[in-house]
Amino acid sequence: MPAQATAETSAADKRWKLVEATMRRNGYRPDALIETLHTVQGVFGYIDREALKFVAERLPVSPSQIFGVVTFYHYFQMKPQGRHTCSVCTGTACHIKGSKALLDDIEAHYDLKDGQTTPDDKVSLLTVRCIGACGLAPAAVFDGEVEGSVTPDLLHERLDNWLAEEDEGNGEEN
Amino acid sequence: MAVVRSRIKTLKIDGQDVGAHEDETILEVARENGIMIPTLCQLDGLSLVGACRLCLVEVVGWRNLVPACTTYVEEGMEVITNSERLQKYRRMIIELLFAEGNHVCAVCVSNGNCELQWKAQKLGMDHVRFTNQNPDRRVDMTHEHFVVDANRCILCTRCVRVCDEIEGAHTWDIFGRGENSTIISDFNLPWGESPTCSSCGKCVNVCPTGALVEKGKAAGEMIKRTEFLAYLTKMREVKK
Amino acid sequence: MSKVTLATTWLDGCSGCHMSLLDIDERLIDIADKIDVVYSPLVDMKEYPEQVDVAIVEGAVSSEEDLHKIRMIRSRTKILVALGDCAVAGNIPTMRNKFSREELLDVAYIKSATENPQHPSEVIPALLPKAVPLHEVVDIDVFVQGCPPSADTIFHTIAELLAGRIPADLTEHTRPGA
Amino acid sequence: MVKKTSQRISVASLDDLVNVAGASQEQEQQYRYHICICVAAGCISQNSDAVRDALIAEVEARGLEDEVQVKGVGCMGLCAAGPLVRVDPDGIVYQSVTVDDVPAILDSLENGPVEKLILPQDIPFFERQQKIVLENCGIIDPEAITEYIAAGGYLALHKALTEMTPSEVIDVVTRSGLRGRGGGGYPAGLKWVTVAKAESETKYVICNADEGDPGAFMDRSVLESDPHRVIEGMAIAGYAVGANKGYIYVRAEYPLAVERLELAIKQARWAGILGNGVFSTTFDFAIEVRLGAGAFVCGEETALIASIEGRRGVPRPRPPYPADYGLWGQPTLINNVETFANVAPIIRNGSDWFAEIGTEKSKGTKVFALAGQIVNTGLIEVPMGITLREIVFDIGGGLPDGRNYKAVQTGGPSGGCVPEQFLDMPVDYESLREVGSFMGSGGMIVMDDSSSMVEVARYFMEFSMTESCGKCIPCRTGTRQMYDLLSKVVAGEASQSELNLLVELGDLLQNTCLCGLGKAAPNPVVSTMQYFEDEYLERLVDDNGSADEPAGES
Repeated sequence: MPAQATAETSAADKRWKLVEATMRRNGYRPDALIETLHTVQGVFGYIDREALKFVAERLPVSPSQIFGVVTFYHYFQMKPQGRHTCSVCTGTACHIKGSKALLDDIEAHYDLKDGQTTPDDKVSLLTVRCIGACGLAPAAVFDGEVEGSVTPDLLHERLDNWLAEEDEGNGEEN
Repeated sequence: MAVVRSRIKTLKIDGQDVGAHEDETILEVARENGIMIPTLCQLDGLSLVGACRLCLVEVVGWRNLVPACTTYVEEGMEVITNSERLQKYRRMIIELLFAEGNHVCAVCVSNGNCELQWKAQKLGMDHVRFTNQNPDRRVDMTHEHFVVDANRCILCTRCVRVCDEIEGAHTWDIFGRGENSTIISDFNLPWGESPTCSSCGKCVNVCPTGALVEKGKAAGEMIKRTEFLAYLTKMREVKK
Repeated sequence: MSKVTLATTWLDGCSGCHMSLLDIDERLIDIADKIDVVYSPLVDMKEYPEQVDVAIVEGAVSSEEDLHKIRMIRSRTKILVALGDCAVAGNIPTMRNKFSREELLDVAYIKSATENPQHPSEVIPALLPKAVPLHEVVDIDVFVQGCPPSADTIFHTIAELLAGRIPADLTEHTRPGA
Repeated sequence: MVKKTSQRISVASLDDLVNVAGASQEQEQQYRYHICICVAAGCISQNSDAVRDALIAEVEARGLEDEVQVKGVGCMGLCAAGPLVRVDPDGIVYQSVTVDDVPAILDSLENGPVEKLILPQDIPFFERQQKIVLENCGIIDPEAITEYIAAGGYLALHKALTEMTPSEVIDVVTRSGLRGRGGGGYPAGLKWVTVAKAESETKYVICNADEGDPGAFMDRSVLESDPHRVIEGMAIAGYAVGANKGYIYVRAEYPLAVERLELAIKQARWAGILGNGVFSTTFDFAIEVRLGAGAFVCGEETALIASIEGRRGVPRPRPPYPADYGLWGQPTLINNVETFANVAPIIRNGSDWFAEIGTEKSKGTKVFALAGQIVNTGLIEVPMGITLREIVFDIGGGLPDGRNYKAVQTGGPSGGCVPEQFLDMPVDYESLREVGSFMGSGGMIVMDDSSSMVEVARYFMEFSMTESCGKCIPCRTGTRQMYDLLSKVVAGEASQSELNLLVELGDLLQNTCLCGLGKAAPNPVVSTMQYFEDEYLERLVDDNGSADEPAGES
C-alpha cells in the first residue's frame, strides 16, 4: 500500500523506485505526469492521494492539477481493486451482442455493479469502452485475459471459481 | 517610444466597415466599435479558452460558427454577430447553464450582480425548457473569508486561470469530466485547509456567478470587482 | 363588451407574487372594470369555473394536489400565465430535489418533531418525487419571471392580455430573481 | 518465434537492407514448412498462444526443429474463425484450432490437409479484398524487424532519404490523393505541406493510435501485426515535414499493441533506422510511445496534444491548427495509424499506382472492422468505392441465422445508420456523408431488424455523454439532456414537443460545440430520425398526456 509515501520511506520501497524512474526518464517535466500515473497504477494497482502527493512534490505540478488529471482519465483507478477483475466490454459490437444482459446478469446474481468490488474483496467488476475485440463480441477481460463470445454460463464459471478461492491470510506485505 | 504594430486589416462587422490590427480578435475589434458580443468565460487579462460558446459569430462563407474571442481578424471577412440563429443558440446555451446547476437567484448573494443572470435577461431567456439536473456538488464554507458553492458554478474556469496565471498558486482546477466536472481546490480537500491558497480573493472577484463569494453577505449583497486584472496586467507590462 | 374572466391561484409558493399583484395599487381599479375575478385566494369562490379566459398561477408543482389542480386549470383555461420564479423555474421549492421524499419527510416530521413523530398519512397531499415548474406538466402561454415579479411587470402583463396581446419578451421588464 | 536477440541487426545502407532481407529469406528457406499462427488479440483471446506453444512443443517432440518453423504472425482478418493457423508453403488455413488439433496438423505435413479444419481460401471474404495496409498482416512475425525488411520494409524510407527531397516526398503523397483515415478525410498532402511550410526549428510528428470508436479495431490490428509499417510511415513523414521527433499516442487498453510497438521501436533503433543519422544520412528521427488513459476525446487532435503534454485531455478552439501551433506550441503533423501505414507503399510504388485504386475523390483502400450481426466478423481491407452490399453480403457473408438486414452503423458515435435503400451506394467519404453517416475510422456494425434504432441512438448518446470532456456547455449538458429525452422516448413517455426539443438540441450541438465530439454527438440521432422516424413517433404520448408523475425518481 502506498500509505507512507514520503520520499524517505519510499526509498526503501522498490515500487517507488519504479515511479521515480519514470519521472527521471522524463526529466521531471510536467508532461511526465500521465506516464508517471501509469507507472503508479501499474505497480500499486491503483492511485491514492498519498501517491498523488508524492508525484506532485516531484514534478512541478500543483495538487489540483494532478487531481484534475487523474480524475479526467477513466483508466486511472483511485480505489483498490479486488484480487480479481472482470471487465466487460461495452463497445458497440458487444452492446449489439448483449453486453448489457451480461452486466444485468452479474448484478442479479452477484449484486455487483460497474466499479464495485465484492465485500470479500475478491472480485471487482469494471466496464471498458471497446477493447477492440469486436469480432468476438461480447467480450470481457478476466484478469487481463481477453475472452470472446462470453455467455452468462462462462461468467458464472469464472466468477464462482474466483469467489470460491481460499481467503488469503495476512501473508501479504502490509 | 515608437511601437511597431502589425498590419491593418479591413473587415465588416454587422455591415459596418471597420479597421483592425491583424493581431486582434473579432471580439476586440467589435468592442472597439461599440458592437457588443456576449461573453462569459472571456475576461480581459486572462488567457482565452473559448468554452462558453456565447460569443460564437457567423462569418460569411465559412461553414462553422467561430468564437469571436479566439478568432483573429482576416482581410475582407464579413462577420455577423447577432443573427436570429445566433440569438436562438445563445438563449439555449443560457438555458443549458441554468439547467445544469442550482441557479436559484432568489437566495443567491450575487442576485442582481451576476453575469449569468444579466445574460439570461439580455438574451431573452424567459424560461428554461430543460429539466433541471439538480446537481449535488460541494458547498465549502471552511475558508476563513470565502465560500464556494459548486452548484452555482458554470465552469468558465476564470478562477482556475486567475489563480494560475495571475496569482501563480494554481489552487483551483477542474475535477472529473463531462457533466461530473466540478471545481476543486488542491486534492479536492476543504478550501480552508489549502496549503496553496494565498487567500488573495482574486478567484472570488472574477467569478461571474455566486459560486465563489465572500462570507457574511446576504442575498444580493455580493458585488464582484474585476478592475484589478487590467491594473495588474498593465503593471506587469511596465516591469517587463 | 363582456368582461374577461380571470382566475388566480398559488401552488407551492409563498404567496409573495400575489402580494406583488396587489401592489399594483390604484391601477387595480382600472383593471377591475375590465375583468371578472372568478377564482382566486383573494375572493370567495370554491369551484374553478368550466371556462376561464386567463389564469395566473404562482408556485411550483410539488404535490399530487398541485398536479391535479394545474391540469384541471389548464383544461379549463384559454391563457395560462406562470407568475414568478417558482411557477416559471421551480425556484426554492425545487431545492429539495436532490433529496428523496423519505429524507424530506424524515427531517420535517420525525427529526424535527418535538412530539408524536410520524410521517403524515392523511390530510396533507402526497409529495411528488420532485418539485417542477409548471411548464414541465402543462403548456404555458406567458412566463413572468421574478421573485416576485414587480407590480409594474404584473400590471404590464395584465394590460397586454386585456389589450388582446400575448406579451412578447417580458425579459425587458423582469428577470429571474428580480 | 524468432529469437529476439537475432533482431539486433544494423542497417546503414541499401546493401545492408538487401542483405538483411536476403538472410531472413534464406533462414526461412531452411525450413520445409512454416506453421504460422495468428497471435493478434482476437486469436489470442481464443487461446492461440497456447496453440502456438503446443505446436512448438510438438515440433520438438518429433524432432522436426530443422524442418518446421512455428511462428506467430499478425491478424489474418477472419477473427470469427480464430484461432487461425496457416501452413506454408501450401497456404492452407485452418480455423478454430485448439491444442488438441496440434498433432493432426503436424501429421498433415506428410498425410495431406486436415479436412475438418480447413478454411477455404476461395471465398469472397478473401478474394474480394485488396491489401495495402494489411499486406503484411498475418504473413510476417510482428516481433521481427528482419521479416519486415524481407517483405520490402524500410526500402521506402531509404528511398525517400537518399533519392528524394522532402518536397518531392510531399508531392508524391499529395498526388496519390491519400486522405486522413481517422475520420474526416482531410487530404494528407495538404496537412504535410502546411507543417513543412511552418517556420520552426522544432517540429513533431504524432501518430494518433487512440482508436476510441467503440466497434473499431483496425488500428489495433495494424499495430499488433505490422508495427514497423507505422514507424516507417512516421519517419518518412518526419523527413518530409522537417520533424525529428515522433510520438505514438496509443490506448492503454491495447497492451499487446503497446508491447509490440515498443519492441519494434527498439529494434529500429538498434538497426540505425531510428535515432541519429537514419541510414547514415543527416536525418535524425526518434519515436516515443505515449499511453492514453481512457478518454475518447483524446482522439481529437488538440486534446491528444494536451494529453501528451501531461494535462487533462481537453480540446481547444482551432485555429490555430496543430500544423501551426501543436505540441508544445510547435508545428505538428498528426495522422492516424492507417494513414501512416499507407505512406511506405505510396513512396515505394508511386502516387499513380495508389491513385488508380478507389474512386475519384477517395483514393486507395480502406480497412474496416466488421462486427455485429454478421457471419464473417473480422478485419477487411477493400478498395474505396466498393458497395456496402458487397461488404456486408459478399465479404461479410450476410447476416447469421437468416436474420434481416436493417442498417449498418458506420463512424461510431460520430456516425450514422445506413438503411437498406443505400446498400448499393459506393463506400467513400462523400457518399457516406451524403446519407448522413461518416467514414470514421472504419468500424461497421451490422444490425438486424431486432435492433431498436431509438435505443441505438441512445446508446451512442450515452457514449458521447460519458466521454464529453465537460469544457463547453452545449456538449457537457446538451448530451445529458439529449440522453434523458431519448430515454423518455425509449420508455414511451415523451411527447411531440419533447421530440422537437431533441431536434433543436441536436442542431445546437452540431453548430456550437467546441470540438468534433460534441458537434458529431447528435449524428446517430439525426440519422436514425431521418430513416427510422416511425420508431420514434410510435412511442410518443400526447403532449402533457398520460404520464402520471411529472418527474422520475432518481
